[in-house]
Amino acid sequence: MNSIQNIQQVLNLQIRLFIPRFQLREFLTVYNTLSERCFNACARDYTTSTLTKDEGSCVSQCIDKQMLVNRRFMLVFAEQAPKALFKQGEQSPTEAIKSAKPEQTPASQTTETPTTMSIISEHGFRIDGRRPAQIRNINTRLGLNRNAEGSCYLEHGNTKVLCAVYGPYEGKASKRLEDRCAIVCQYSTTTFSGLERKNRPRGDRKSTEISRLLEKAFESVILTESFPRSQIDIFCEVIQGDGSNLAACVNATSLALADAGIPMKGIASAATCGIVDAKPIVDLTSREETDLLPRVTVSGFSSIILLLHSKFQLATICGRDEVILVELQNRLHIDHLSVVMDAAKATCADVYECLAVVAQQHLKACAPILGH
Amino acid sequence: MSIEISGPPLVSPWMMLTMSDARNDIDKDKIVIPGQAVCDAPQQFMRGHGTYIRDGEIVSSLSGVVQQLNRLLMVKTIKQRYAGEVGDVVVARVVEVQAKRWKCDVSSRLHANLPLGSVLLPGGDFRRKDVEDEEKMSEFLKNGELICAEVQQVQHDGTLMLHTRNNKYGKLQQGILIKVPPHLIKKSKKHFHTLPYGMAVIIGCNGNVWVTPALPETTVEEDGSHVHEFQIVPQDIRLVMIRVAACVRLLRDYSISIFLNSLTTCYEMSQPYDIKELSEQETSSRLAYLITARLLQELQQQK
Amino acid sequence: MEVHISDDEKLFLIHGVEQDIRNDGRACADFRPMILERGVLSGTNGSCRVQLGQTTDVLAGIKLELEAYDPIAEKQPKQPMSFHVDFSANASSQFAGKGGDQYGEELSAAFQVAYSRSLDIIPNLSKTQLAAGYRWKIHVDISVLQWAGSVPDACSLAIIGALSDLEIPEVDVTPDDGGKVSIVLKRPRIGGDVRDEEVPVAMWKLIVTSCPMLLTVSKIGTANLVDCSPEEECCIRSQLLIGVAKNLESTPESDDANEYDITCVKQHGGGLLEMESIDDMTKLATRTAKGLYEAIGNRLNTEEKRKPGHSFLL
Amino acid sequence: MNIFANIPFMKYLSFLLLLFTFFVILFIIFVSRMPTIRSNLSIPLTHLNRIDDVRMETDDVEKRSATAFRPLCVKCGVFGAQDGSGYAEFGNTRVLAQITGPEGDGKWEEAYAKVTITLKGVENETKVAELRADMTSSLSAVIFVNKYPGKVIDIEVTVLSDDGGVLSTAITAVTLALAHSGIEHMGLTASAHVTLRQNGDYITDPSTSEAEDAIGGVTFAFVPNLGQTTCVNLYGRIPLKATSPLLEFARQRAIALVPAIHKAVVNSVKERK
Repeated sequence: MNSIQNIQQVLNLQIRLFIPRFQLREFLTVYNTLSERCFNACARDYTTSTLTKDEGSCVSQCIDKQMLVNRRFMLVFAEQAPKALFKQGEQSPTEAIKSAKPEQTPASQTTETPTTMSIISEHGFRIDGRRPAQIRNINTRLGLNRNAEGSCYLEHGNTKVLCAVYGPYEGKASKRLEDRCAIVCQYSTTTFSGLERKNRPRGDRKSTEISRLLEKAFESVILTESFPRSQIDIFCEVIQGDGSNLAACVNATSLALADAGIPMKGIASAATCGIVDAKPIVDLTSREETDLLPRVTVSGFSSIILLLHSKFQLATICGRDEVILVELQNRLHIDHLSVVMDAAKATCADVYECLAVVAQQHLKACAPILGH
Repeated sequence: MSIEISGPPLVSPWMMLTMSDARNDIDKDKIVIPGQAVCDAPQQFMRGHGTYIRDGEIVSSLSGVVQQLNRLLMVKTIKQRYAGEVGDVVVARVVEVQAKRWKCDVSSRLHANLPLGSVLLPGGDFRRKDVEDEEKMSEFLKNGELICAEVQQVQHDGTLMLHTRNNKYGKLQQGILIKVPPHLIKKSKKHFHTLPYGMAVIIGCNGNVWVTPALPETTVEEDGSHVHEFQIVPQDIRLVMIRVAACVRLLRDYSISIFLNSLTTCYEMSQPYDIKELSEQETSSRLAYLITARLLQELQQQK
Repeated sequence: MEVHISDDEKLFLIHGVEQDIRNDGRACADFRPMILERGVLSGTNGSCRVQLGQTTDVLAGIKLELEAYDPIAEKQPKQPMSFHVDFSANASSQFAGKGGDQYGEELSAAFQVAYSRSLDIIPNLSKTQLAAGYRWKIHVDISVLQWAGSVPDACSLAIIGALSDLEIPEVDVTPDDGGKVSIVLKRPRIGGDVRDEEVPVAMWKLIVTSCPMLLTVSKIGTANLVDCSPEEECCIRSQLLIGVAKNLESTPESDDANEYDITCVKQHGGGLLEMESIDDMTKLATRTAKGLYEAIGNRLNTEEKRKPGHSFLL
Repeated sequence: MNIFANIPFMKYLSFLLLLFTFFVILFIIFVSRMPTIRSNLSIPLTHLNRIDDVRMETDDVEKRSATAFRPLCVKCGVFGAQDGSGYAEFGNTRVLAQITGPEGDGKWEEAYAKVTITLKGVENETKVAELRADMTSSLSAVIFVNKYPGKVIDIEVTVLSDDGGVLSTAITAVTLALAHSGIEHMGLTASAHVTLRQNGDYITDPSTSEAEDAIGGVTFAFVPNLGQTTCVNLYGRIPLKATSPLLEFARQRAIALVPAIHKAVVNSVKERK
């Protein structure tokens, strides 16, 4: 029985070791971004080793500024959330307050209709404290759906997407293709995913269009000739949508396909990119998406499909510049196009790094113990 | 009948095992994901299965382990849907009765075919199959029934041709079927294991594990047809079968490969626990630890 | 949702169930291990995720809506909750497209009936009726992410979890000129220099200890079962969806009989039932509900507060 | 009222008159126990035979005894051409059921028949889903589905007017349609809708106005010759110990309906000859 006891200790040790690591990592990421930003902003005089007087004050100012930005963001969020509870037509409580007793908010930046200017503050930070070229952090878990061959849960900031891959299996005769594998895609969002409650999760024009986009994109990624007459089903469910839903779906699908062990040319990664007064900003949240700025989603692999939509989404394979899906929403000035494409492709490369690490770790984990 | 609802495990038990030392057997191999270059000097190697050429480089198209056979580079997938090989023993379910053949689901890319010609009819001998047999096909094997068969041939598009020309193959009677990802099934010569506790296990290569009571052979009538009496399985054999089934599920949850030795170790180690507890999270994680430790020890001793 | 198994397997399973041993070792009245997590979706007013036996995975999200209604037309006040169950295609490829809609509508209708009298079951639900023809509408949406049998039970636990997580803002409705009404969010008075905007809005919560629960009791052979796995669902003779609610007026030590009310019974899935088995099944449902109420009670109290960035489903 | 007045043999007539009055009195005694059968059909359905009864006007529940149904009219086989059709009317709730099938529709290949219900005349969407679910379950329990492999039996239920108890009226209409269609099934289903009041007394087959102050009710359908239930649809908030007496009372009421249904089926067979 003592073997069970010491295994017990090993187990608890592992757990005790693991939790602080989680918290440590969390704290470190916050600390690093803060110190990196303040150092760039304030450290100027390298002649002496100690901090000069004004550098010291600049650093403390910079930290306060950062804290203020975060608090301001919380405030705006608190103001936005109740507005989201009521239909556009309804008079939401906050508007009631505004109309009931109009009062001046002294030096606060948040005016009623956020102009594009307020997307990036003068210090180059966005509403949620990110730099224009910085992506939100990605958490993923692979292989959680037991019925599906491959499945992936991906959290890109607040956007949470669940994707399942079934197949290749012998599907209905109507969808069967003689020479290659038929890919069936369905993109659906839960009714509580957006800020407003939708009464139909799928089947509306927008989700059918996105399903078709995903189908076309992944037909060029998967080596379909190796499975004639069979069918692969790809189902994406957006559990909570906070911007760049299509990009998150492409990333989740490519991870799920890798988990399912389906032969592919590579892991497709996707990113959205918008443009604000000629400066590209990447990985847009729903708050930045609702404004009028053009957005591009690019998912890169081989053929470029340029569809004119406002959001520019681009997906590339392994970060190289083979583009498999481009979706542009709103009008975009022609010479901005190249700027936005490059920014999006660069971000795709970063996203690819994250996806590659996750896929490799998962494969190592699910290899059978004592398998060979 | 106490019910308790717990919160999510802080770290999924499956992840705990991967961080433990039981997994150091994997690290030395080179794991690749699709789109990753397989080797640095592409000239000296020949391109094998699971790779393709992209601007002069050999790149993997599968997520799996790189294997080198003197100059041939291959990528063997870790996790994939079952692709049959000749000689595999599979447990399949009849999906459709067609003219002169049965279509069976082997959870592979396409349904497998079991031609009427390669089946051992109740008559016992290989007599010519005539028209009358064709009408009685669904009487012999109807939709939804389980069979155990061997892969005779793999066609070009991946469909498997099965045969049951042996009395250990054929229709399966009472028992429990557990679906397991096929990559967890360890390659072994024997697939039929009769365990001493009065029951038998068939480990199909396509990931279907069939646990059945080792009942005395159903009495064979003089005309050779199996008498199909429904014997009620005695309670003690049933409990043993359910414990083995729970062990297979435990091995599947912790992706420990399934073969006779791992099954028997798991069965013995699960004795002190109630069958119901095997599916609960903390008992199963503790058990999984013990099993991997024991199996690794045995591996060291053999080396 | 059909899972095909052969007659011999069904026979083996039915004999086992009649000896009170199921294929996964449970007795007839046992549940598979359950996991419940609340507050998982920041975009909703209340959310909860329930996992039953590591395979059935259900996510409930609640959104509030301020609804104007005509008080004269509705003599009897309508209960504010509306239910919608949706089967995501992730659960199985049979739910793709319109596959899961019919079963989803059936379940939504069953929950609507089970909660039809919730105005007098849940003590402070009537507080959602604001003055002068305004009330809170509670949209309860459930998305089934993984399917492995006994979805109604998992959904009822998810609904109770989500309702307990629901925060409803305190609002007072003051009639304005011209028939319009101004709705003001109440904010607790805190002195000091804190501006009116920064004070968080006062929220109130529902008391969910007596919330109705919809349980599935299935009949296989002569045995009554709870929480059936897909294979068992192939062999059932018939199924009863029974809505059970705790009766708050009853004193705790009073015997089982009048401690529970039945809010809904539906025979589901074809098949015939004798009168006595309907009585046994309702009694089994109340016993299970008693266990579930206790289990979910201490789970909701002991649930630890997690830091906001915590991501679930990991 | 008597239409035999002009028969030539006068004395024979008086004897017949005596017999007839004796029969009417017997009938009235019998009917008081039997549910009151009356029909004032507003829709002109051809050759719909009506069973007249003297006490048909008493409509609201105070005068109507707690165990009496609303005036009902049941007809098996309404349209000649349709495979199977049935009509049931309880008070102002009128439901028409038509069956098409069993016919192969190419898509359905399972080894048993598929029973589909299409509902018309009900707007509330959740009500449609609920009715469809209960009826599909109660019908696929009764029809021998594996006798029609690969076939689809479609039952179209039209609710002409709804004054409470739609589900039990619909089940009666569909049973009659089933009897008329010749599809093999286990037996006629008798169904009743009963509500329970706060003070514990029951109302049989209440209209919506009568069921207002009820704390709950049950639609109970069962197959008399098997003694087993096909549909138990209980709603409202009923204490646990009050459920089984309620179900028992509903069963009695359903049994009381059986003769009326038998009579309708027998009449339809007589007509066809």
